[in-house]
Amino acid sequence: MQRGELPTWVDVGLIPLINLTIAFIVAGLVVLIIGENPFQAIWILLSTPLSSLSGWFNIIYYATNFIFTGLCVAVAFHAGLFNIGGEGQAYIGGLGAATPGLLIGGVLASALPFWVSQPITLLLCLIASFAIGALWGWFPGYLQAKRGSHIVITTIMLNYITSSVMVYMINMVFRPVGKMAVESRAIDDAYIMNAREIGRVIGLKLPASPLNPGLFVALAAAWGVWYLLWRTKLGYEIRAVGANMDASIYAGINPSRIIMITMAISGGLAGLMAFHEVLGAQHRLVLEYVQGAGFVGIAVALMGRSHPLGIVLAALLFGLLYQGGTELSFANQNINRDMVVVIQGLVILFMGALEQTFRPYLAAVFAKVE
Amino acid sequence: MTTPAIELIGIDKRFGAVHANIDVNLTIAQGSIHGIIGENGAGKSTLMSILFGFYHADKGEIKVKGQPVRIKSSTDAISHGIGMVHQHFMLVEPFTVLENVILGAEGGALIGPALAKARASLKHLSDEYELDVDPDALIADLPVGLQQRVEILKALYKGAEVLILDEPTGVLTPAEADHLFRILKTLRDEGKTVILITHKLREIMAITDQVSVMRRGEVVANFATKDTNVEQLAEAMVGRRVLLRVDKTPAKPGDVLLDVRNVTWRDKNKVARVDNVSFTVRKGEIVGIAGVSGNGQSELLDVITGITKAASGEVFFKGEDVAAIDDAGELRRRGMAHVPEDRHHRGLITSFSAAESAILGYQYAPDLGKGFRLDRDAVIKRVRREMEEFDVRPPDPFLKSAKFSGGNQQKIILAREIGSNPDLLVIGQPTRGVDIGAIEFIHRRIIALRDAGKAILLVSVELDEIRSLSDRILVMFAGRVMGERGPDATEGDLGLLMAGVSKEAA
Amino acid sequence: MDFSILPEILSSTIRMSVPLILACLAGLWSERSGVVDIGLEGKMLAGAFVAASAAATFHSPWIGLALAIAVSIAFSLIHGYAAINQRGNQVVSGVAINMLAAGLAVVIGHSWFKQGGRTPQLDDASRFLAIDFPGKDALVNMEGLGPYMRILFDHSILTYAALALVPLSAWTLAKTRFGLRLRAVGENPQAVDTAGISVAKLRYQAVIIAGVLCGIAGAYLSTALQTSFVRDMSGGRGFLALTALIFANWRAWPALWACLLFGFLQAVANFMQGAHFMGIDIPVQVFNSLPYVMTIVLLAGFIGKSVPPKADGVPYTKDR
Amino acid sequence: DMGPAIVFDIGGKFDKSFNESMFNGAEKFKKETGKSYAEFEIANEAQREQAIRNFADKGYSPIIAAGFAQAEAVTKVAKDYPDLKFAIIDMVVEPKNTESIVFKEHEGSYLVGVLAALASKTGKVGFVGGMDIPLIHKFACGYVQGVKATKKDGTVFQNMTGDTGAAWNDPVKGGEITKGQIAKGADVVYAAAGATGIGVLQAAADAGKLSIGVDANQNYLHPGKVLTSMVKHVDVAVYNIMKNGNDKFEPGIHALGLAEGGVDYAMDDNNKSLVTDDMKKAVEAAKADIIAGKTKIHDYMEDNKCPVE
Ligand SMILES: Nc1ncnc2c1ncn2[C@@H]1O[C@H](COP(=O)(O)OP(=O)(O)OP(=O)(O)O)[C@@H](O)[C@H]1O
Ligand SMILES: Nc1ncnc2c1ncn2[C@@H]1O[C@H](COP(=O)(O)OP(=O)(O)OP(=O)(O)O)[C@@H](O)[C@H]1O
Ligand SMILES: [Mg+2]
Ligand SMILES: [Mg+2]
Repeated sequence: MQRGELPTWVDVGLIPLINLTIAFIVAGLVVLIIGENPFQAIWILLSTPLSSLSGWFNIIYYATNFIFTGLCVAVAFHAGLFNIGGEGQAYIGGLGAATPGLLIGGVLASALPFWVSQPITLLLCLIASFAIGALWGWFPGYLQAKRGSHIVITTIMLNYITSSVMVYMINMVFRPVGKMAVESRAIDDAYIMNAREIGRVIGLKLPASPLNPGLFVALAAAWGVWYLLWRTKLGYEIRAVGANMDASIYAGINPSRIIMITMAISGGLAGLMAFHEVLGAQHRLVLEYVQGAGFVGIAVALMGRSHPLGIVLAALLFGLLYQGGTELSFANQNINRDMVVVIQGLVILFMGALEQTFRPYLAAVFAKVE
Repeated sequence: MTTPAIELIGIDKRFGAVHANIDVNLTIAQGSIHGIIGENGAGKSTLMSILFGFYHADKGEIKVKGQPVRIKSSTDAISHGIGMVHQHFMLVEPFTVLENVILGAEGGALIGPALAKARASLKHLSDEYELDVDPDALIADLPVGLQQRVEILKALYKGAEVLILDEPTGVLTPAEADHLFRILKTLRDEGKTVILITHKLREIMAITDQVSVMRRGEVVANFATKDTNVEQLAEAMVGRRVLLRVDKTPAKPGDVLLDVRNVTWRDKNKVARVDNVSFTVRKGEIVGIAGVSGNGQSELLDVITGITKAASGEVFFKGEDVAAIDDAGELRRRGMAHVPEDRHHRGLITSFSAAESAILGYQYAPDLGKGFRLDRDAVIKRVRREMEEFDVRPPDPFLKSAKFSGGNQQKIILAREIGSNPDLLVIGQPTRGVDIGAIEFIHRRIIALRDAGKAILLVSVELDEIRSLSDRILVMFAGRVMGERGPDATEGDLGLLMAGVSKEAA
Repeated sequence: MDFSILPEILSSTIRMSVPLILACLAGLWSERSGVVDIGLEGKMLAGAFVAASAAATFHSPWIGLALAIAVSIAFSLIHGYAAINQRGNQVVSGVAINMLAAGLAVVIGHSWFKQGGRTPQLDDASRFLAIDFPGKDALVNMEGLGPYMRILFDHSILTYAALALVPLSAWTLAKTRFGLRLRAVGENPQAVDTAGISVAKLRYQAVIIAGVLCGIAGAYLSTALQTSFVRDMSGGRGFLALTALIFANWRAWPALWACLLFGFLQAVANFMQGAHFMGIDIPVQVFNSLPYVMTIVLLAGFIGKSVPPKADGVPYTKDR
Repeated sequence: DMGPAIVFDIGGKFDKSFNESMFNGAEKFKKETGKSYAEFEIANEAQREQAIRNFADKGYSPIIAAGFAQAEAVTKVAKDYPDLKFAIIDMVVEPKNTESIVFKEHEGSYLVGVLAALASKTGKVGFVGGMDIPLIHKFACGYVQGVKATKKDGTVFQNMTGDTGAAWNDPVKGGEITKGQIAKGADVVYAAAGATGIGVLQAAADAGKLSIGVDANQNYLHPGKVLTSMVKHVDVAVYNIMKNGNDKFEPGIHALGLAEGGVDYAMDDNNKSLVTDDMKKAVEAAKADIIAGKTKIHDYMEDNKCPVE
C-alpha cells in the first residue's frame, strides 16, 4: 500500500495499457520468430474485422460470450474466489438452455400461437441455463465453504467431469436416433433470430453473423452485476468477504453463505453464455460449444479489472482478437489461428500474474515527478 | 572494560512511510542480560531483525566483539554467533524437533549425520540448561513453552554466543516464564550474552543487567537495571504522557444488561483461553477489563460479541442467553455495538472507501435502503454526518479507508458504533495508537454514552485508560478474572492482579 | 469383457501412467516448495512439441529430450519469476502458461512443418523404443507368461527413468539437506529464511526440477508413446497428475500408486469404448471422470483427508 | 466470383487420411488450373457453420464441406445463399443448390477385408474406428463381410476410439487400442479413424503386425508393414467439383462405389511384397463380382445393422 501509492488513473489505465502493450510486443516477437511480419500481422488482425459490418457483427457476437464468462470470473473475484470452472459451468448450462426448448417448447407451440409460446419458452430456457450453471457454481462453493476443499481444484475437476457428462448426455440423451453428428435436434421452439434474420423481418439487409439479441442479455447481466456489487447489501457483503474475511465476520456476515451465493451467481452467469450460444448461434446442443470462452473470461476479467464496464470493453477487445485471428489465418496461411490463444495466454500472464512488474518503476517515476 | 559483544551504530530503517528505526545506537556488554523495552511499534523487533540479518538497515554499522561486520543475511548473523528467538516462532510444524534444529546447519548433503550429531548435542544442551524436549516429537504436537525451548536449542546448536529473545514471555505461563528466566541466567553465567525484548517492566527488573528504552524508533534511554526503577522506566517508555483524567460524575448504575456466567472458551488445542469467567455490566456504568495483552481478553470479547461461540457457560444480554449465537449481526441488531481491538483486520476494510467502511456491520440498517438495495445517497449522508460529529479528517467519504491515519480510522469506527445508538458498547483498545487530542475526545464520548444510560464494557491494556474511565475494574490473567476493584484502586494493586497475584486467593 | 487382454491392459496402464508419474512428481517438487503449479499441462505439451520437432529435425530422440527439458524449464522460470519474484497469482500464471504452450506449439509447429501444427512422423531411429536388453526376447515370448513379462520388460528407457524417479524423489526429500530445506520452505518459508537459507533460490530449484520432469513427460508422449506431436496431445494429463498429487497427499510413493490407478482407469477406458462389462453398458465417460470424482470426494473429506503444504501457493514476503 | 472454398473437419488437412486426401484434390486443382481456393480447418464442433457462412458471405462458390458432421451447417447456409453452390462429402443434404457425394465404403472395406483374411496367420484381424457413428460401422461391416467371406471362422475385433470429434485425432488412444487387439491375437488391423489411424498403423508396425490404411493411400507410412489402404477418392471428388465450378455444378446425390472408381484398395511398391499373386487374384475376383453385381455387400447404414459380427 504505502509502497508506491499511484494515482488511480495510473492504476486502472496506464498499468493495464503497459501490460497489454507488452503482451502484444511479445506476440509480435512470436510472429517474427515464425518468419512473418508482425506489423502486417497486427494490421490484418485489427483492421480487417473492423473494416466491414460483418466483421463488427462477429466481434460483438464473440464479445457477448466473453461478457458472460468475464462477469462469471469477476463476480467470484470480488468475493476473493478464483473460479476457473467457467468453462464447465457454461458447458453444463447448455442442458438448461436446450431442455426447455426441446421438451416443453413443442407442447407450448402446439397450444399457443408462436409469438406467445416462443417468448415463454425462451424465458424458461434463460432461467434454466442460469439455474443449471448456478448449481454447477454453487457446488464447488459449497465444497469450499463447508468442506474446505479449494475452489480452484474442484472447479478444474468439475470442468473435466462436465465434458464427460456432456458427451454422455448429448450422445445418449439428446442425439436423435440415426443422426451421425453428435448434437441434438434443432431447437426450433426456442429460436433466437440473429441480426440478419431480424433485419430481414424489418426489411433491412444485414450481413450474416451469429450476432443475436443475446447481446442484450449480456449487457443486462453486466449492468446487473454492477448493480448487485455496488448498490445492494448482498453485493456489499460479497465485496467485504473478498476484501477481508475477518472484518466480514465481525460485521455479522456469514462467509460460507456468501461464498456459496457468489459461486452460484458466478456459475449462473457462465450458464447464460450457453443460452446465448446454444439458442442464438448454434440452434441446437452441440459438443464443445464453449470453445474456451470460460478461460477467455479469466483474461477478460483481469483486463477489465473485474468491473462490468471494463469487462464489456475487454470482451470487445477479445472479440476483435478472435475475429481478427480468423481473418489472419485466412490471409496468411503461415500464421495459424492459434495465434489468438498465444495472445490470450500472454494477456493473462502480463495482466494477471505479472501485473505488478512495472509498478515499482512507475512508482519511482511518479515519486520523482512529485 | 571488556569489548562489548555487540555495538549498533547509527542504525536507520524505513518501511515506506514508517520510520521504524531512527539513528539507533546501542551497546550490549559481553556476558550480560540486556533488556529492551518499548511500546508496541517502537521498533524493537525491527532493530533486532536487522542485527539478525533478516532486514537490512538503510544506514548504520554493526560491530561484533569490536569488529565491524556486514550482516547481509541470517547466515552471516549465525556465523557471527548471533541467534534469535522470534516473536512469532520460526518452526516448521510437521517437522520433528531434530529436523528443526538442524535446518540450515546440516553440515553435509545428507541429513543423517547431522541428525545424529544434533541428537547428541541436544542431550548435552538439555542437561546443561534444563532444556528438556523430546528430540523426535513433532513441533505441531508441542505446547508453546516447549516450542520456545526448541527455538532456543536451535540457536544454541548453531553456536549462538549472543541470544536475542523477542517477547519470549508473551505466550508463556508464569511457571514457564520463570523456567525460561532460569535458563537465561544459566546462559549468562556460562558467558553468553542475552538480549531480551519485552514490554513487561517486572521482567526487566527481575533478570536484566542493563536496559535500553525505545520510543518511536529511537533509543531514548539506557540504564543499569540496579540503578533504575519501574517508574523511571515507564516514563521513559511512554514519554511525557500526561496522566489522563477525564472529568466524570459517579456512575448511576441501573439494571443488569449483560450477565456473563461461567463462560469458558477453548482454542483449537483445547486449551481454555477464557476460563470460567463471570461478571455483569449494568446500564449507565463502564466496566473495564484490565490485563496484560494475551490473557484472554480478546477471546472474551469475541464470545460476547458473537464472533465465536462459548464452549460452556451463559451470556445473558437483556435477559436472553446469547452464548450460542455466533452471528455478530444478530447481536448488533439486538443493540450490542462492538469496537474491535484490531482496527486494520476487523474494524474496517482498508480497500473500501470510508463511506463503505463506515457502515460495516450496519449494511442491513433500515435507513440505508429498502429490501436488498443499498441506498448510496443515504449512506453518504449518514457518513458525512458522522464524520462531522466525530471530527474525522479529512471528512471525505470517498477516500479509501487505508488512507486515513490510525486515529482517524478509529474515529470512523467509533462514530459508526456509537452512532448506532447501542444499549451496550463493547470496546477494545479504544485509543491504541491514537494521538492525545483524539484520546481525550474518544474518552469524552464514551463517558457521554454512559451518562446517557448505556452499558459499556471496556478492554484496554492501558492501565491509565482503564482507571480513568471505568466505574468497576476487572483484571484478567491467564483466562480468569483475578478480581474486581473500584476506580480508585491503586496501580500497585492492579499490577499485582495483572501479574497473577491475587490477595483473595492468597 | 475379455480377460485375455488383462496383461495388455496392465502394460497399457504402465504406458498411460508414465507421463502422469513424471508430471505428478513435477507437481510434487514444485508444491512441496510452496509453488502451486497449474501449468504442468502446458509444460508437458511444450516438451512434447519440442521433443518431436527436434527429434524429427536432428534424428535423435536424445536431442529431442534435451531440448524438451530446456524449453520446459524456460516455462518453469517464467512461472517462477511470476510466483517468486513478482508474487503474482500462481494459479493465473499457470493458466497463462497452459494457454501459451498450447498456442505456441501449434503456431510454431504449423509454420515449421506446414502440417497444421502436427510434426512429421518419426522413424525408429528418432524415437525412444522399448529397450532391447539381452534375453528379453526369450522372456517376453515365453509360453503363457510372456504377455505378463511384457508388462514390465517391454518399455523404453523413459519408463524406467520415470519409475526410478519415484524412489529417488522420495529419498531426496526425506534424506538429503536439499530435501529437508525444500520441505521446510513449503511449510514455513520464514523459518527457512531465518535459518539463513534463501527462500527464492530453493523455490527456483524446485520449479526447475518440475520443468525437467515435465520436459521428460512431454518427450515421452511424443517420442516414446507416439511418433509425432499433435495438438493438445497432453490431453489433460497435467491436471490428472495434479489430481493424483492431491490424492497422494503430496508424497512420492503414494503418488506412484495414484498415478498407476489413474493410468489403469485410462487404459480400461481405452479398451472399453463401446464394450460391455458383464452384460452392462458402462459409459466410457465413467472411467474418464472417475479420477476427478474420486478427488472431489476425497477433498471434501468424505474419505480420508488431504492436506497441502501449508505455504503452498502463498507468495513469500518479508514485508507485512 | 471468388472461386471455390473448402472447409476441413476436425483432424485437420494433414491427417494423412480423409481430410488430407481432400486437400490433395484441392491442391491438384490449384496446380492444374492455376486458380486458387480458400480453406479453413475446424478446431471444434461449434465452428462449422461460422466457417461455411464466412465463405458464403465472401461469395466463394462452390463451397465444399468435408465430412458428415457439417451437414446441418451446409443445409442451413445453403438455404440462406440460394445463388451459391455447396457440396458435402460423406453425407446427403437436401437443398437444391447442393451436391452430396457419398461413397460405398462397404465395398472398398469388403475388399480390404478379403486381403486381411488372406494375410492373417492367426485368423484374427482387428478394426479400429474413429468416432462411434453409423458411417464407421459401415466401414466395419463391409470389412467383416469381406473377412468372413474369405475365412468363415475368422474373428474380427472391433473398437471405436470415442464419441466425439476428438476421436478422429487421438493417435495415442488409437495405438493403445491396437496394442490391445494385437494382444488378443490380431495380426492385421484396419484403421478407419482419420488421424487416429496414424497411431494404429504405428502400433501395428512396432509390433511387427500388418495394418490397413484408410481414405488416402497410406501404404507409404510404414513401407512393407501396411498391407493396403482402402482408398476413397475424395481427392478426385473434390478435384471434380472444383474443376466443374459453378457452371458445370451437378446438384444431387452421387454415390461412388467400386464401379464408379470412388473406392478401391491400394497397391504400390510399398506393399508389393505383402500381397501375393494369389491374394491379388482373389481380391480382383471379388472386385469384379461386386462391380458385376454378383456379390451384394450389405450397407450398414440402410438398416443400422450388420448381418455378420
Ligand atoms: N515488514 C514491515 N513492513 C512494514 N512496516 C513494518 C514492518 N515491520 C515493522 N514495521 C513497522 O515498523 C514499526 C516498528 O515495528 P516493530 O515490529 O519493530 O515494533 P516493536 O517495537 O517490535 O513492536 P511490538 O512490541 O508490537 O512487537 C511499526 O510501525 C511497524 O508497523
Ligand atoms: N498506508 C497508507 N497509505 C496511504 N496513506 C497513508 C498510509 N498510512 C498513512 N497514510 C497517510 O499518512 C498520514 C500519516 O499517517 P500516520 O498513521 O502516520 O498518522 P499519525 O501521525 O500516526 O496519526 P494518528 O495519530 O491519527 O494515528 C495520514 O494522514 C494518512 O493519510
Ligand atoms: Mg515486536
Ligand atoms: Mg498513528
